[in-house]
Amino acid sequence: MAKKVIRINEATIRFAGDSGDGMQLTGTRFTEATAIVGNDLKTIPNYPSEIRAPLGTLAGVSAFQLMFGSQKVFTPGDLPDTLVAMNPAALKVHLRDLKKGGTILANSNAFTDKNLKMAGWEANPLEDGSLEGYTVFSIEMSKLVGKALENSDLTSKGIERTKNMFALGVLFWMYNRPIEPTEEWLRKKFGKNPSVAEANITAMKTGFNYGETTEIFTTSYAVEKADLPKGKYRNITGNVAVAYGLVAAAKKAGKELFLGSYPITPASEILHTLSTLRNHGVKTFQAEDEIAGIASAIGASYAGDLAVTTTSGPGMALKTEAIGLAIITELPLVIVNVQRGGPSTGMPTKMEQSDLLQAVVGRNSDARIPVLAAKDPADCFECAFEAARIAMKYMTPVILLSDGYLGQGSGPWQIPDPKTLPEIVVNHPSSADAGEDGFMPYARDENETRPWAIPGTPGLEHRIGGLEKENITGMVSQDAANHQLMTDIRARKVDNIKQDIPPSEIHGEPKGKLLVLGWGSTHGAIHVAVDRALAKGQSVSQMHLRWVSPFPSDLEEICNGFDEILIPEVNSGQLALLLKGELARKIHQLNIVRGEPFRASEIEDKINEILG
Amino acid sequence: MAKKVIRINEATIRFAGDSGDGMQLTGTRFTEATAIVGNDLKTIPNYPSEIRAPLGTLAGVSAFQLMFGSQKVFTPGDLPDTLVAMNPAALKVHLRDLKKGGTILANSNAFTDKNLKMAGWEANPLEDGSLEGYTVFSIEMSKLVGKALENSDLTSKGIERTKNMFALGVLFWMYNRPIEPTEEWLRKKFGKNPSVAEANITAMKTGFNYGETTEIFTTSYAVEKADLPKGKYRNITGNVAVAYGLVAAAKKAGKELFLGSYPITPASEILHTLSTLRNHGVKTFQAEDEIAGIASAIGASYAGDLAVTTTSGPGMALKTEAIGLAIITELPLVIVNVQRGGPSTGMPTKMEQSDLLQAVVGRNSDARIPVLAAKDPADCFECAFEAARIAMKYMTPVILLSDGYLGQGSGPWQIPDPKTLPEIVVNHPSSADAGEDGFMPYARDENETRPWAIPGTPGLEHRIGGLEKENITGMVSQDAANHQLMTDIRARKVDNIKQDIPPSEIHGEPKGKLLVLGWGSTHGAIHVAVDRALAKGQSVSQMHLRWVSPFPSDLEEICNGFDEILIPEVNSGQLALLLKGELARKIHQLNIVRGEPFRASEIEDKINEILG
Amino acid sequence: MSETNIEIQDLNLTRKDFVPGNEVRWCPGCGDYSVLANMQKTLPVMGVKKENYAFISGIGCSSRFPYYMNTYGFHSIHGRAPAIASGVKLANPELAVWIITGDGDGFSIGGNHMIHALRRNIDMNIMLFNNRIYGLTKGQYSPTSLLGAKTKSSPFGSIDRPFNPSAVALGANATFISRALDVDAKGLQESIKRAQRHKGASFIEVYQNCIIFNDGEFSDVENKATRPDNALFVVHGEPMIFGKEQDKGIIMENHHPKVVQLGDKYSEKDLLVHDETNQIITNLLLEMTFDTSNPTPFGVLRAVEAPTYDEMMIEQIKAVTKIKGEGTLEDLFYSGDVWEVK
Amino acid sequence: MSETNIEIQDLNLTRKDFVPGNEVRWCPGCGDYSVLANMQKTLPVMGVKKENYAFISGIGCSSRFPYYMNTYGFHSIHGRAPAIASGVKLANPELAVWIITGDGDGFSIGGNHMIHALRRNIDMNIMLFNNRIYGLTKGQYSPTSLLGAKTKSSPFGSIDRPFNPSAVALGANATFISRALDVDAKGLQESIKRAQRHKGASFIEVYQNCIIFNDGEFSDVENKATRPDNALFVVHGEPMIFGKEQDKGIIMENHHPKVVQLGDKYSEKDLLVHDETNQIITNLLLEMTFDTSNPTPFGVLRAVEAPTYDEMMIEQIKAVTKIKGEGTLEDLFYSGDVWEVK
Ligand SMILES: Cc1ncc(C[n+]2csc(CCOP(=O)(O)OP(=O)(O)O)c2C)c(N)n1
Ligand SMILES: Cc1ncc(C[n+]2csc(CCOP(=O)(O)OP(=O)(O)O)c2C)c(N)n1
Ligand code: SF4
Ligand code: SF4
Ligand SMILES: [Mg+2]
Ligand SMILES: [Mg+2]
Repeated sequence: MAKKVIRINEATIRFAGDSGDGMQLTGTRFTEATAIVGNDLKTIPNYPSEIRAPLGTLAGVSAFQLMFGSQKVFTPGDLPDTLVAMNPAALKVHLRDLKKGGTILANSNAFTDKNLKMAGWEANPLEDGSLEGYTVFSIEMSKLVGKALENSDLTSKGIERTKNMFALGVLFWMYNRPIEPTEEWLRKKFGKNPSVAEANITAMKTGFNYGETTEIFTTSYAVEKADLPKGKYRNITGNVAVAYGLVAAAKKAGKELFLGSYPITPASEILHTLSTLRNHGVKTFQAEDEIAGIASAIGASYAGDLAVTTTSGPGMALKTEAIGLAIITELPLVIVNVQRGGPSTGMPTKMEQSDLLQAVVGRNSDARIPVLAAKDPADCFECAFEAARIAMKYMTPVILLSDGYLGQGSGPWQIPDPKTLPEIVVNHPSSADAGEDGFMPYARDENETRPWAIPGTPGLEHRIGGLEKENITGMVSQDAANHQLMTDIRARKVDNIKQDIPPSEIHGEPKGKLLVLGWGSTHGAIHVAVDRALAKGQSVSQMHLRWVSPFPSDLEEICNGFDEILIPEVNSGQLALLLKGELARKIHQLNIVRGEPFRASEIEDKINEILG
Repeated sequence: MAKKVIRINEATIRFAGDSGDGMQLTGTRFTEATAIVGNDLKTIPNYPSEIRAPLGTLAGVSAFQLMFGSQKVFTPGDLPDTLVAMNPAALKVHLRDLKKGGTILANSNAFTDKNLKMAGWEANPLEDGSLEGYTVFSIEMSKLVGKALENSDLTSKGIERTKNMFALGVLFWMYNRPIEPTEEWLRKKFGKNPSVAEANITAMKTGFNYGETTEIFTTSYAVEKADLPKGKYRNITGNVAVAYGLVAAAKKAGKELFLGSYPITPASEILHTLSTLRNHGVKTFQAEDEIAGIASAIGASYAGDLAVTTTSGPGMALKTEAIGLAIITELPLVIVNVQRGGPSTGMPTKMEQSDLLQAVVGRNSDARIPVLAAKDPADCFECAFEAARIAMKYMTPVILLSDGYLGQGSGPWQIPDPKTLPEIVVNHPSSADAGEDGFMPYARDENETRPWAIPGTPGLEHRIGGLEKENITGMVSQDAANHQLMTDIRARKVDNIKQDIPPSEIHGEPKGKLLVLGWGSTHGAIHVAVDRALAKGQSVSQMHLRWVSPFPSDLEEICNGFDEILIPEVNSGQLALLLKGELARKIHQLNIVRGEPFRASEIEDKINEILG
Repeated sequence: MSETNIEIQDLNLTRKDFVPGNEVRWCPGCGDYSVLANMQKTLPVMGVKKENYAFISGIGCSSRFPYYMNTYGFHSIHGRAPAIASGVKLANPELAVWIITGDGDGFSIGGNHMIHALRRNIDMNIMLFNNRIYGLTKGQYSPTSLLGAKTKSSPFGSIDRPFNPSAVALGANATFISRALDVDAKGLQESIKRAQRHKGASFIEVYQNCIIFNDGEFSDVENKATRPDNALFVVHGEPMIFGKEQDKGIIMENHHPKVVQLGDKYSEKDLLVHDETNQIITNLLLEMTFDTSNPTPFGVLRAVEAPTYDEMMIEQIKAVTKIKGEGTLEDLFYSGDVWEVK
Repeated sequence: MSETNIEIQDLNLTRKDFVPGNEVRWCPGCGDYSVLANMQKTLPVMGVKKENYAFISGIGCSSRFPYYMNTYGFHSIHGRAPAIASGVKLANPELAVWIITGDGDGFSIGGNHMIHALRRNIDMNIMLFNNRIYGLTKGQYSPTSLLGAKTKSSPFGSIDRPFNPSAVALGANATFISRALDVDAKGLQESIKRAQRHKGASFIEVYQNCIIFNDGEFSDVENKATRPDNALFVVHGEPMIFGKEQDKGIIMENHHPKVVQLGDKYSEKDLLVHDETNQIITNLLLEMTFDTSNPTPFGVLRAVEAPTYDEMMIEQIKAVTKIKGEGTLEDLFYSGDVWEVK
């Protein structure tokens, strides 16, 4: 029987199962295969708690979602078209998100009485009609892999564990993805354990063939490759992209990279990634806490490395005092905050954009600092590179805001040519630069930047510190006029960065009725919503800030070109507060604080509300 | 010869000398005598560094200023009328502030070649005419006390040390203050050392008689007592007032007071004061750092004490993370920040108002907290009391902002009648309050406040913590809708406090051209400036915020009544940022960051500039 | 100092009273389960009312412990439990305060609060779950991970020399130090009882297996077969004997511990006798911890008496009140120079 | 381990090279002056170039030290100097890094960084000015103040049991611990030299008199007349003898230190011989610190060799690079699954 192939533009798939079911891995493999096909895509993992909860419980459900398409894809999708549910708990937790009429692939073997009860189902939803309105494929996955692997030397537990590969195989068939890359990958991963590799491959193929052969499936879907710019691509998470951006900046500046960090969800992968790069001369220092993380980085910066510290909300809070030290000593430093839900420990594995005000103004005294935010996983690379460049150019700490959604989510990254990445020119004074009266550690260049003199350089011996310093000489000073001067210089240094910010890009017309202004990871959802509005003929444009401190110099003018401004944020209105202050005008806000990103439709609705 | 007595309305005096010269003590004694006479007054100490610098150096100069008058006195005065200079360094440092035509009292014996050189005088200013335009009294104080105490059993060094009392005696004469209270005080202070007491008294009397007798003084000044409200008064510094306010609140709430703190300038005196109050049941816990300071206070609050933590900027920064914990656990806690100059260690002994944004929005996540600020030393008492009351009423941490100027400066405090201080009613649930399903730690009353169940109460066993909690039950919850709900409730709880804020008082007309809006310790300088403007017939009014988060509900309406708004702040515009956001209108700003308070004249000038 | 067999049953509490309704959420097979069970078993017989227990923890897998105890509990922020608990105890000295922490929580970010709580000798019990890994954040090395440990953040092996937590406790002048093993119910219960009865800050180090990220870290002593030869269980006043056949012992030679075979050359009376109150003995035991030529010591390594901070606070309040009288607001307000405006 | 007499003069540095132009601003009579002078005297002969010294401090009177050394210096924030210095050393392993701290800076707020720096054995030198008081903030008790100390924040006497800083260092597994006295130039210089030469983290505790807020705290050993009877200066390999007449010594009795009179009953060979490498000996010396029946030990209390963190970092970089080759951006970028859009 020849099966129907329907061409679609995009699809959103969610894999859900028990924490032990390997859903993150399954999702990642599907993602790689999809990337290789040439679709654009975005992914997002979703796991509820850091500890592995008991098997089969709602708390133990782990999920992975991706959206892929033949056009540019800006988000991992709002509601999935297809849900893979490896057990009753997974179905319970995720069913509410499934699109109306969506497809469910369930491992019916897992729908035992015990599991059903644990998940809070009164009866078996696969059987009692409660899934009416969905297309349900109830498949005995455990049994099928058991049969297919009858003769393998794996234990029955080992065999059972391959069922995720079965599901993956079905999905590969359903969405016409190649299985070879995963085959290869499995062989590599289980190099030492070929029978495990082969078992998994068999399971996957069994799933694929199951789709191809059995009659329950009548249709598969094709998604043409996207019209992405020419070049080499790989899939990348925001956290890995940050790590790469920093390494790239270090190399382009001829510096060694030093990371002082303390593990914290969802930022730890930056530390993990960088700790594998010893052969790139990367020094990772897992400090005793976040304070020591940033303090060691400040020390490394003083001693001449490109220094970085990475963290999330509670850790950022702990770094507050030391950030002040970096500001007053005017040392280059990149501070990465992969934001998560709060306050306090809050929702560690959930995303939020709510550390903006903390970044911009959240410390004692007038202590301005440049702050930029990445808009998608690949953009994390560019932002990290830019943060490092600005830090060294202006001798200042810089805060880079990412979030759990960007950090752990992924998307294709067009691999830049290392040679065409901009060089970062760093000038260190030499012994010859000590004048007659000695070296002046707070002398100023045209950007009011002070020199970066490296300990070990003869003749430039000098002292810095957290007490207010006299301009130029760097002597301790408690003089009133000098304090005003230094406060003003520190503020101006941040404003000077405006000269490095390119003109803002507007998606849509440069003037009109409504400007949707965002920052950070809302970019995708806003983009989709604005696209839909434009398609409906509404006068809506999108502007997305990379720099939130300082604001780009064209911001005010652009805003003046619109009757209304809407700021959607995954917080209670933090950019809005800053912007109302800056523009002294009313601004519409759309705020959610649910530990998850916007759905494009929510922004669309708000646009409609404003435009009436 | 009968000397002239001139009646004046107010006078500003500055005592300056070496750190070893006892200027703080001299100033304090003059203040007490002045208070007893019934003048209103304000004082401010000024010492440049925490370590005792070498004798006779500029860095070693210590000063104390007070203004007193027959009308209400709002600041310690801008420029002094009279400067006491105990050595050349003191003259060097403080001469530039002396009013034109002001009076100098100098200890000429200290103007030796060595001291002059150390202070950077080319020649002796007392002799070379460089003090022309001032009234200079060059007195051989050391010699005169030496003579007067020829027969005492003090060492010559001991005798020399009484010269500050001589100076004080002269000032007492000059400003017609009684010497008896100081006589009594000295006898008490040196109870174990009567010869020291008597020597100091002799020195003081010698000074007084010197003024009375010698011909160099022709005029003394009388300042009538001020028309203060009836009642008992004492002089009080802001730091002591905070301590007293907290003790009062604890007693009125029937609670023990727990302070978890770590010493830091200029907040340490609150710890010092409270640590003397063991017989008031006050428990002071000097923690290992600021984090442990607040953490121990959070623990004490959980266990049922009225808990407090006190600090200044860098310490406040360190408390950031734990403040988030207090917010999410909804525990009562008073956090006092006696602000100082920054960033970082900055200018530890200087004042600034620059921690406002940190207090209001400076932490990870959407974590609102009530913030209030004291306007003068005596107001610190009321604000501390109010902070504690609100904390317990709404089950929330509260930040009280003071600053180095308030904390260490002083003014008369009308002693309240303990009986008429409002009772603070605290309800703790009892065993009977556990419902059928057990105790609900996040149940809500009409203010959305949760119950304060004290460990040790049978039947109310429950767990709290930094992870997001389900409303009502308090179970750990990572649910999206619950997180939104809890975020909203936490924000509303802060807004609910508006109902406790009385209608704002306006100094001047309730509508007009210009509203000068301030907060914190700028109150006095703004008041004087507005008074002067009103005297000139300008349409200017003053509104001063006690609560900066939430803003009082009448704020917007009041602002709407004025054409222009001016916000003077000793920072780079922090209230202005919040207010522009709130009001979405343009605001005039006047900002200084010099580590010192405004001069009223600076605000006056700005008013003139705006009103044209 | 050793009445651990006297159990106080009169409060009629049972294990059940300490088990709350909610589900326990550690990984199946985690060593934490056993510790929890033994805590729930032991507390009912300590003569302390249920409502007087307060469990304070930081952040980490182990720090979720309070959620699983049906007592008062506070799951606070990372590393700060000892400081929070200090406030709890001082505000309400009636409470039996337990601090639950991990090697990361208690010795990485929280190391300072830990040593200060021990130094001050506030009457609290600190239980450290040492699994030599950061469990909750998915497997980075901790300050107790051994050199060379390959973890998520040390893919080429850790270069961080580890702490010996009990040695840090001794350096901080702790008055009670004990070490137990997650799989050893008897030892755990003994430690819990002794700690709860000790007046002052008690420190219990529990070797705990993290089955997910550091499985087998303590296999030499966890494994029933190899345990007798690798673990030394010390008892106050008794010679240091161990071995499957109870045929080995510890002597001090050149101021170092040394394992000897009992028999011809050495007899029981040559062996070191454990003395909980002797700092040198405790130090010697601690020196054996990382030294594979010696067994790992377990049991109460140190127990000495010293005044507690909380008692001294109460005494000082009493003493000052006795001299000055109970302070009233009038006293306070009028303590300076007062004048009257009429 | 004891070549402290070999001075390397060939860099032609003198004390003057280390004295900057600005004024020293401690209180007249403060013990800090002497330590500064001895540092300035000793560094020129250590064979380290002036530009390779970096002094990192926290906040406190003592922490102003870097301003008075004409070297690279960083007066940072309260308590964080060890962490900052760790970054300095790792970024630039050529540097001779000195950390200057006080009992408040290093053992109150900074206690955690202190013990972690010692544990990691990063090759740095830590000098603790122990004056048992917070000097800079005008006289509150510190974690080393004795019980009963009356200070601004303990007007009725401190109830905080003190740390013995050197004991904390031992608990943290420090490889070098030494104690010196501000007024003892010889001992200071010896400690400075030994620390500078020690590979790994060196800890020097200096007893320092704060003339303003805690004058006379160490008078028993500061006073030249009483010092010989109250101080024990230990030397590796030598018996522990002290006393004005060199007539007293230390033995170990029942695993406790004990003072004995040399003469009839005891002779020199009965005395304990100091062994820098023996943990029990170090522990015994530390036990004597607060015990007034024993003299206070000074000198190098412990010195053992262990791999340093900084060296291991360099070695790991080398080793991984050897296996994987020097990483290029191409390697890095193309390390995942790559596809091409043509
Ligand atoms: C301020 C802060 N930093 C970092 C974290 C992330 N974090 C949570 S638990 C943990 C380590 C836990 O290790 P351990 O204490 O050994 O507990 P275990 O999970 O092994 O029981 C870390 C780094 C956090 N929650 N807060
Ligand atoms: C974060 C922070 N907390 C508190 C302070 C205030 N402070 C400065 S130095 C100091 C204690 C200094 O004591 P110590 O380290 O013993 O130095 P000493 O002055 O005695 O040499 C304190 C509490 C500060 N500067 N920063
Ligand atoms: S991660 Fe390890 S320590 Fe944490 S619950 Fe699982 S097994 Fe236990
Ligand atoms: S206060 Fe004490 S420690 Fe500080 S400089 Fe003065 S004498 Fe030295
Ligand atoms: Mg652990
Ligand atoms: Mg000190």
